[in-house]
Amino acid sequence: MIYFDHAATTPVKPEVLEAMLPYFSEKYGNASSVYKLAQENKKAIDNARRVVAQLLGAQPNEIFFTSGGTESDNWALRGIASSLKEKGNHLITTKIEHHAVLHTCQYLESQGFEVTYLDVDENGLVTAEQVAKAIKTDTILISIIYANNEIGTIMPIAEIGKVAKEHGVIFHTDAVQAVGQIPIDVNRQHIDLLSLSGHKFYGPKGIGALYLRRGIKIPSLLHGGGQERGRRAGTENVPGIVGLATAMDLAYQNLERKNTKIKALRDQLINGIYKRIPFCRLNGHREQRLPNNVNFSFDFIEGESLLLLLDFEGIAASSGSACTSGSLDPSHVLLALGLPHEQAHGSIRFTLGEDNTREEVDLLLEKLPPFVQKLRAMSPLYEDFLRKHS
Amino acid sequence: MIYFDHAATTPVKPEVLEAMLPYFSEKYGNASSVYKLAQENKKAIDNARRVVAQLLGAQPNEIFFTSGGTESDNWALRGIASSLKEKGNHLITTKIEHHAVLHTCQYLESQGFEVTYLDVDENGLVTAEQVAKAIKTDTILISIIYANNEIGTIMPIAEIGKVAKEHGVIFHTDAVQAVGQIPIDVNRQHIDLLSLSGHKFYGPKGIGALYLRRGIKIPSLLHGGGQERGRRAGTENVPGIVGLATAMDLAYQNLERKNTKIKALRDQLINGIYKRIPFCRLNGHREQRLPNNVNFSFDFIEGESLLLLLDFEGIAASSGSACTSGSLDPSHVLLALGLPHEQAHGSIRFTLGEDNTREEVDLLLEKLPPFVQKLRAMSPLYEDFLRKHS
Amino acid sequence: MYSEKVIDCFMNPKNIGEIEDADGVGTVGNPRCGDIMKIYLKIEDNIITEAKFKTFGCGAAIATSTMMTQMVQGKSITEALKITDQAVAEALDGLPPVKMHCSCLAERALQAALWDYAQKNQLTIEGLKPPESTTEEPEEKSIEE
Amino acid sequence: MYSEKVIDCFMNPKNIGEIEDADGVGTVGNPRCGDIMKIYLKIEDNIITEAKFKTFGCGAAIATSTMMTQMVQGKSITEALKITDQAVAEALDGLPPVKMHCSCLAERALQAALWDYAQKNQLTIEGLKPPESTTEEPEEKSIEE
Ligand SMILES: Cc1ncc(COP(=O)(O)O)c(C=O)c1O
Ligand SMILES: Cc1ncc(COP(=O)(O)O)c(C=O)c1O
Repeated sequence: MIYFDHAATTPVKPEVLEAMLPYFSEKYGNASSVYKLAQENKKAIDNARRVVAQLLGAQPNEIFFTSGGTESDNWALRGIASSLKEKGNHLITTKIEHHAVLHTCQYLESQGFEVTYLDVDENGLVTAEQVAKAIKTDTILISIIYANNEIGTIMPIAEIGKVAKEHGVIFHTDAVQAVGQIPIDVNRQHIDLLSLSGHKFYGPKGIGALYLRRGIKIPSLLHGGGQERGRRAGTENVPGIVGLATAMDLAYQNLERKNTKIKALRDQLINGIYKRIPFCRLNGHREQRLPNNVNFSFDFIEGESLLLLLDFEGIAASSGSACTSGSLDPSHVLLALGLPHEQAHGSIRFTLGEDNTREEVDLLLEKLPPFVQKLRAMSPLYEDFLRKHS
Repeated sequence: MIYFDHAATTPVKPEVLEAMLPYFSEKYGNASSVYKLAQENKKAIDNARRVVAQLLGAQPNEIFFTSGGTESDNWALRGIASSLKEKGNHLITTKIEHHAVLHTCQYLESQGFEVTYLDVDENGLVTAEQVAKAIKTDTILISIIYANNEIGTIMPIAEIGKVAKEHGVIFHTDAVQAVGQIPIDVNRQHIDLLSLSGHKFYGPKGIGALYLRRGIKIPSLLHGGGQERGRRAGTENVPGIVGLATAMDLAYQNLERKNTKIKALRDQLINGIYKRIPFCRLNGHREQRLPNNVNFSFDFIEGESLLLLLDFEGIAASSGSACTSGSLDPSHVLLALGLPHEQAHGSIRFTLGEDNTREEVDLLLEKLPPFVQKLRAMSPLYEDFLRKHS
Repeated sequence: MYSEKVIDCFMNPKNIGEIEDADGVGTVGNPRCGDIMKIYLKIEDNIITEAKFKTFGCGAAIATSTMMTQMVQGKSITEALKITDQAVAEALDGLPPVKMHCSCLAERALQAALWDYAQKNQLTIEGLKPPESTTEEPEEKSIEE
Repeated sequence: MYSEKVIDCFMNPKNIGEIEDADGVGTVGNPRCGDIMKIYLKIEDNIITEAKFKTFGCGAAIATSTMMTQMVQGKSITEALKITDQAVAEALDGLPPVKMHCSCLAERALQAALWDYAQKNQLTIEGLKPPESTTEEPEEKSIEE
């Protein structure tokens, strides 16, 4: 199989699995207990926290482990909303957030909060000026996705962070797609809260973290035992925590070298598609984009049917965000770029990984044109188009 | 090491780990995607859901996977509170719930709900009559722990369920300690919601489930992607889900045989302690008790110091609930039984597992008396006692 | 997620194309919900002698188009009208819940083509209602089962 | 969670016991918070010649009792009063944050014993305040760091 869906999830690296293994059946103690078996696990967690913190330029006591990016996003937004509701009830975000942020914002709206959803330009960018303009006296939180999961566009996070800081507004970023691919420094970028998820960078599923700047207080989302210094209850998922930290550490090793390779493949794919297939469009910013992301709209055809054809050749890709495949809605991200519905439905995302090769990209470039042609041949939209232009 | 802390957590069984392993690095696809790799994972999840459902006497579409017992408890209570707040604002629970329920109740109180915390008798039991008496016209939820994590007392769940049903009140039970040790049937016991956690029955940490009776609607606790049929967002933790189901399946195989063996060890330990150590008391109900739970208060000494002495002999146990070790508060469960503070502080929990042996219990029974004696010799409370009675 | 029958009908679709001198043509769906289905019919003596389609849509939409056009061929108009979305879905060994709307689409496309035929020939076909606007709003997204 | 020094002082506690004819005895803590510390002192010519303890409490409480009684032995009252809870904790190579109250307990137990000595001998010791009620309420539980 050729896997081009690394933004949906990644395989756990052998080194990561190896680091996790002892914590299932040998060092299994409950990290909150007194005895040695448990204390070893506590040390493993402390160590993992240090690694994660260091890679973000944060302090260990600013890192809280969660069950994934979704929980981190929910906790960050609801936590700030709840703790600052006396101060104001206005939040700022964008139209191209992941559903974990978007649906949480909608939930907060149902609870009486007001949310500004910033427009993005045709490449998916918001500017720091847009953010600045949207800030009101009762704005309590700015939440901007670091790098978009569908189109790979990277937001000007440091500039937005600066604006947030100047206005004294707390700044959260959903960095689930960015962590492990882009160097991040929460202080230099003025980030107050940051969400990340292990399985996006060759770590395990079901584990994530929230960075929470020292001094910012948010109530727990999960109440219970005193784990994570009383902030996030639940018996610690030690193998998950160890796996996340090991994977994150590996991800940032030789990052530049790996990214140079992945970017070359990405550009090979982008240029190859443009060369071979008419009536298509790269979605997302051409330069300000994740090293591994390629997202194309192919006119006149629908994305899922193209996915299926590729799947039968053993090529895995995605149409928009994995979670929304199988729903009827076209991607809210592509619509926000200004794409008409049929183009939004006709988009495919290829996200590369460290193990993808030139040959795999070559194969994809060979398969793709006839598949697109096959689907266009049965499309009434293509028929209309040809009729009009003949 | 001799491990007598199975109520805190259990090692992952080799068969369970083996079942999980393929889902880390081989079948790693995001279960929400279209292609084959992902669809295999979807099947694995469906299958796991069927197993869990069947073991509870439920339907697969009544099972939702979560990140653990804590999340299940939080979701159940806040979900029902939120969806029925128009109907009423009164909840009924007990004084000996796990903190995941207790602190969620306190949170709900801060949101304007009223909570009745039922007293328990000296063995930790509430009766169905007590529950019936506490029901008011605006009662929307009864949440009663199935089996207590500290003292092992098993509540009359079927009778309470019947009362709840007769009064048309929804009934949740925190069955985190019961699942895998006691046969459960949600229909025969009239349970509407039930929380369970994988790592308590030789499954992995960081995975749990909520049983939610068909027809009962609760809002999501975690908003985001459409996973778990739109009820619980977040990329599915496939290895965790597979591990939980495999472990639960194994736990219920030969349950009676395993319980006969564990009960024999339990009774050997209880009788042995009574025989060898004066001034002590078994906490929890003598018969209505988990097969693996032994909880003793030793007068005049403090629990943690006894734990440490045992730890140095390689024996792992717990004083009260693992999460609260290291805090200053004596166990709220033991206080609710009517124990004075010093006895609550002086209690130790031994929870047996499938692999514990007679020899291990013998060893514990040999080590325990001199340790208790050593600590009593340095206790001012024992000094006072001896002075008074000499 | 798809049955083998669906996959087969998608991978090897039948009856793709236009009929130049079709007796009835019907188009339903719209780009918004990601499915557009256009059905062409040849009708002789009340019998559907040929059916072809063009479809913009997901795998299920293409599979149901194939199945529907196969099912109606050789049937009388009255028989063809009895082919429900359920029947199409069953003939495909079932569709995933989120894809059931695709079989409705096929049923409606057929009815639209027959309506077109009736209009052109000034016939009244019993039980046939005029098609709803071809640019109807999509049904509400339903992830909850 | 505990340093090796703490573990050593706990596993091999020194100075356990009572002093029958103690010159000063102080008890602090209460069962509610799970720690009771009782310190006995022999004092000759302003010098603490002997210190013993009885403690009901966790590992840290027993270790700090050992450490405190060792530290004061041979010291003058003035010197002994300079031994802060911080000093005891440092001598133990640190205590976990949730256990820092144990070292406070040791400091307070010493002061209570010295106060008792002062009362019995109608002395005023500079800087020594009467002990707070021996059954004071526990500090608030602090899981948050
Ligand atoms: C940008 C972004 N945010 C949040 C999430 C949610 O993370 P998880 O599914 O691990 O909860 C994802 C991935 O699914 C994502 O891509
Ligand atoms: C009775 C009870 N409920 C809830 C929990 C919480 O489960 P978890 O720690 O897996 O979230 C536990 C165990 O910690 C428990 O014993």
